[in-house]
Amino acid sequence: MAYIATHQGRTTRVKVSEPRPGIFTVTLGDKDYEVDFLEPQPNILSLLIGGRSFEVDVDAAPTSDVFEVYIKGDHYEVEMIEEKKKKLAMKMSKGVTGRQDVKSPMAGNVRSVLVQPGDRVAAGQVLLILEAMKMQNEIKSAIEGIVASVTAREGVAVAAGDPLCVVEPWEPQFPVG
Amino acid sequence: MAYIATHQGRTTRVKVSEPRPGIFTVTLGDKDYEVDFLEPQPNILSLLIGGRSFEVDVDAAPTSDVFEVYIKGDHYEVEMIEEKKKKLAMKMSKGVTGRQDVKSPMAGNVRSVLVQPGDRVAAGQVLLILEAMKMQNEIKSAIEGIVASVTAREGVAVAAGDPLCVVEPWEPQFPVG
Amino acid sequence: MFKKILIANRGEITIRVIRACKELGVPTVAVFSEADRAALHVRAADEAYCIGPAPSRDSYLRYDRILEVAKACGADAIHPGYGFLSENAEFAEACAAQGITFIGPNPRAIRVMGNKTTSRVAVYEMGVPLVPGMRENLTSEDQALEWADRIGFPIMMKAAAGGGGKVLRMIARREDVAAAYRAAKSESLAAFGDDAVYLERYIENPRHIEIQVLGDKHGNIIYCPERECSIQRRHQKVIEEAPSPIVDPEMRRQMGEAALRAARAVDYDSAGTVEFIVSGKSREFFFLEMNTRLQVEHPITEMITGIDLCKEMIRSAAGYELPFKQEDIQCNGHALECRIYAEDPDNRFLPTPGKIIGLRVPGGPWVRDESGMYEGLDVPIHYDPMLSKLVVWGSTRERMVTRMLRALSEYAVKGIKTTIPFHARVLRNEKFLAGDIDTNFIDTQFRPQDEAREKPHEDIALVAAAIKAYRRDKAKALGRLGGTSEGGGQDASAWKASGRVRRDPGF
Amino acid sequence: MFKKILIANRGEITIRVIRACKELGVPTVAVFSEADRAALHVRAADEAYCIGPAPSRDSYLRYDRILEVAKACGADAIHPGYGFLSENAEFAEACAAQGITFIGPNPRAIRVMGNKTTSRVAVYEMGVPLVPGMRENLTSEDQALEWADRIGFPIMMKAAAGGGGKVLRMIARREDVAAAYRAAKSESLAAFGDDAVYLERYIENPRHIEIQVLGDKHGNIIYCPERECSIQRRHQKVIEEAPSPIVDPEMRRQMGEAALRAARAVDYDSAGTVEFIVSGKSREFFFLEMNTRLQVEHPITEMITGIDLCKEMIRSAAGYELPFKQEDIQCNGHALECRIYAEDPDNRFLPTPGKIIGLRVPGGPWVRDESGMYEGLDVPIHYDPMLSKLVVWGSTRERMVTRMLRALSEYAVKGIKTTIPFHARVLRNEKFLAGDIDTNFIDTQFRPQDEAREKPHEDIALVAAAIKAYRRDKAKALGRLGGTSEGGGQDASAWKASGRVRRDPGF
Repeated sequence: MAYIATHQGRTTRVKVSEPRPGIFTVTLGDKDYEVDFLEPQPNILSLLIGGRSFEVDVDAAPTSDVFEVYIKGDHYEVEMIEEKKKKLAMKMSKGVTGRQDVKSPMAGNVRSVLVQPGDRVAAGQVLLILEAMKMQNEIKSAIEGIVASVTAREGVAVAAGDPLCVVEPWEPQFPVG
Repeated sequence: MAYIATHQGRTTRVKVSEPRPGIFTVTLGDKDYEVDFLEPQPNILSLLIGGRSFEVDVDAAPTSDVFEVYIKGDHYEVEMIEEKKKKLAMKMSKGVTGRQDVKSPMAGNVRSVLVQPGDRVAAGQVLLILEAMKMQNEIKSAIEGIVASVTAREGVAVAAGDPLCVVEPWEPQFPVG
Repeated sequence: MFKKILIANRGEITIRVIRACKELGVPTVAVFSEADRAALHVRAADEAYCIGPAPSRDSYLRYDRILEVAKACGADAIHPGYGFLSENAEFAEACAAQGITFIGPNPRAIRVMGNKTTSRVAVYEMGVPLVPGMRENLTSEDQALEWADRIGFPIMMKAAAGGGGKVLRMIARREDVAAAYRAAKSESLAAFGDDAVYLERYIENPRHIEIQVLGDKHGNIIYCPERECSIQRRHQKVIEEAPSPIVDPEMRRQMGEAALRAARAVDYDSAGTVEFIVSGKSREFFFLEMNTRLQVEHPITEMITGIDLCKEMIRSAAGYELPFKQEDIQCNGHALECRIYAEDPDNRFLPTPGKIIGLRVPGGPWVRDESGMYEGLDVPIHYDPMLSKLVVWGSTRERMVTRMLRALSEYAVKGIKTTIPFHARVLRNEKFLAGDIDTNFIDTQFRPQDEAREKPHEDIALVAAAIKAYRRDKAKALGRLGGTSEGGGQDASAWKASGRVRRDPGF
Repeated sequence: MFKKILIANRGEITIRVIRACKELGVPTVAVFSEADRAALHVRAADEAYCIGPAPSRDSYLRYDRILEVAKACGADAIHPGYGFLSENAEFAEACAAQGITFIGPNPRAIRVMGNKTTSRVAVYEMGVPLVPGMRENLTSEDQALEWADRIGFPIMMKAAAGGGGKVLRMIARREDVAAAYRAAKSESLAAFGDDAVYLERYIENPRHIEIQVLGDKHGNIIYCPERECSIQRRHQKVIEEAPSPIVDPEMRRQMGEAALRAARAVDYDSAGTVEFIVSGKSREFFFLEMNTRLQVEHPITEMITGIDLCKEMIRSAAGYELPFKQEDIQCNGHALECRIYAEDPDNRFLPTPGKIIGLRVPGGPWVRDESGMYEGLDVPIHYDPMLSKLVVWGSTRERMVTRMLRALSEYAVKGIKTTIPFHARVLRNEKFLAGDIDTNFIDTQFRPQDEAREKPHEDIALVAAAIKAYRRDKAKALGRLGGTSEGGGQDASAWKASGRVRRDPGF
């Protein structure tokens, strides 16, 4: 099977086969790996690659293409999409807008909301402050733009992933308002 | 719901109800326990009973009535059968014979078989020797009787629970042979 | 000894105290907020009682409820741990009023040391050095020059307003004093609406070094070899070691004796810590404050002295005399502590509450894990993000460091990000290895946001993910899999909540 | 230092050596049998190679294959661990022939000490005491009397046949010698078809006490404070402590010097142990044998001396000099080791191979877990049943014991029975607490088969099982559950394989 792997923005074509049970051949770009594979505990993998031994943790939600990988303390977030699926997705993503849905990165309480719909914001400008684990965390805008809507309310708890506000990109060629 | 619990040969009538979510009332014989129950990890229970805190491990195969319980290092094997089921089972067990199916208590290799079908054996007599983890383990007869059949073969590996041989009880009132 | 001890705290320190009590044969009582029913300390104690809703002010700070529980269950002593009620003199007095022993120092010690002004006055009278500086504000350029000469260069010009004296500028030479005075006044006026400024010694390469003391109710008190706690983020300790790489036996003795004088100023009669700021350049040390409790980092002192501080603190509260004298205190080898926080070190140490879906803890020689974690724990958002402390001992500093690196490599926490990989990076830093650290170490050596930093095993990560994906897709194709029955499948969704923080555009 | 070390072993000792190598910065190579692909040591090493089928003789004892692997992967040293090839002089020589360093003593030391006769001769010449007795057989009653006087009472009359000298009778008084001689001869003839008998001193309350030595390749050698290993079942150690409750500093010095003389007899140049049998009554000690390897119980010596024996053994093999002298060796506090075996202590210590379906390991102060276990491990039937070693340190013997009890209470291994609860019972035994132990301790203090012994929390066990059953039955009634999807459901069937041993009638 062939996959397109994405890690830190770089994509790699990956081919996988299992010539013998427990022995996998994985090709990353033009590099081949023969892997003696075992999963002694769920989501804990023991890989032997040319004698080198790696203990690797790999977790993924059942319907997700994102794999959370740990090796020797470091964390890698790898997207692994079947090649044919990826091509389809690429085609569909042509018309995507630059609109930014700002979501809560963690569970917490909204301490203060610093912007209103219609506000123009700079990249890096603080949009709101979230309180979690006794700390105040500034949620900043990744882009220059206009606040389209604000969902967060001061004093209200949010879960990780909850929408906080939406920032539309600032496109100077079409003056706003 | 009502159960019949069996532990080390003693049976106790047990009633269980859940008056509020997470709060259970358990009656053992004539003693009542109100239990604040939580299962923070699968099969690891946190019980608060009148303020006393117990961390209890309880494992059971999904279709088994035998619960393997650990509390503070000690192991309890508790059979917990619904009362109505138990009554049925009692009725059916009336005609049970004293026949003893000797099963392998562990995985290992059969080192030597010391009896043949037809042999008369005393209680405590060694039937065969099993080798596991570099040790030789004598498998003894629990009863006085006659060896009815021998399944184990010397030099052959067995899994835990495999039948080794069968001993029929010796009933002197009906002379054999 | 006490009949029963209630621990008015949560998390790893509660586990630590419960362990000490178990070893002393004393039954323990835990209290918990509604958010902590599933916490490990509830399971570890002999008894456990709910004391209120999740926010600390409604539970762990409600000492009326805690005292009620103690009375009701027959506890005759309360250990406050650290944080929460541990430095609350009123609580200590309320315990005493109920006939319950507060496991900590006398209330006056808590009160005097809990206040910046009274503590400085108290220890100054005992001859403990304070950072040289003015106790009032400057009134003129001439006075600034006069004080600058008295304090000695380099000096800091600080604003009286703005809390704790915000540093306006460092002055290295006498000829710059006058100009700095004028500039600082107008800056302060602009920033705080108040132009009052004063002078204090500028501490070069400031290091945080502290002395553990231990007293009993019979007037005995000893000090232990120092701990160095200069590795900090947001002014909070992250890594501590004992002894300090820059303290020699003579300096140890001087600091220890200064700490004893500070402690004696308040008849100190329990475990406590005297914190000093030390110039990395001149190795002069100055009193910062005294913490009147057992501290997070107490284990490293335990490892080099062999003293069970937690147990001795309880014994001392129960009226026992210390079982050793100053001359018995050892300084044996080196110990290191790494605090494992639920924080993302590659993303400004932002908290990462969520569910721990996998956990493997290190073991083997001279490795000590002090943890409140378990697989399946949902780390609540309401409290401090510290999950555990990893402590190692080594016969030399080098062995201590290599051992910690080994232990960190065995520590796996899955489901939320932690500071584990960050610690390994600190321990490979050349300045750290040379002992050349100060309280600005993390800020100067590491980028606050460094999610795309090079990681050594990207290829293996891709290989592993590819095989995992392949096996899943094959299994799906064979119809062997439903939606959620794969091992770890359900739990992995916890990643949505925490692991994938950085995919969101708001950051 | 070595470029790469191969560890020719499995289980916890391999993990121990890998940890030491990691801390030394040396890459490691594991070897494994086909039964051990899933073992922890395979995951922990930097490289791992399969060397053959499950039986040891086809894998871990195949030193030709192990040497092939070492050559192929560029390992320049091999650590044999304990057991397997660790005391095989031929293997040590084969390593040398291939230019690979065997991490252990010189081959002559292995060979001389590996033989009962040559080792006794070698150490006797160095003045190390042996159990007083005859080296030949008795020829007459008169000779029996003469030897009895020379050896001193009480004496043992032993049969020359029957392997290792089977004890026929103990003789306390001179007037019983003649009659005993006649009776023993006829008994021996009846039992072994050979009437040869001889005399040896009877050791009252025999205790097993041993001395760790550590030598380098420069002629330096030191001894450490003793370990007491008298708690045994089937002549194998179960619990060890250091120092011994009956050894004082003078006896320690005498035993240590005797051990050094024994070691010097063979130019000992690595880590090794000289074992003595000690009379609990007279405290006389006599040489038993010398083990020319690192022993299972080495951690307790590490805890009281601060010496990393495993690391020093590797450094010494690499040609480094010992970094300390005899006068630097400490004896600091007390350490205890409990061996966690896959055995049922309530059923004659029968092995309990099977799958570990749940695992929680103890933590906190001065607790050290040396383990080869993980949740999900299928403990194979082919090898030694030791799963891990739990080690604690305490400043006093009492604190050591209470700490171990606390640690044992935190240790949970589910799916197979282990010796964990048994250790707790030993540690509460009054004779153990008094230090009044000998090698017969377990046999005299515990019933070999005691499955129905009283356990303190039967009511709670019933309550827990009842709620678990109720929730399962309710869930089934609501149709929420399939056959196997409940947490732990599938794994729990492992109980069939091991946990329910005693329900079978054959036992």
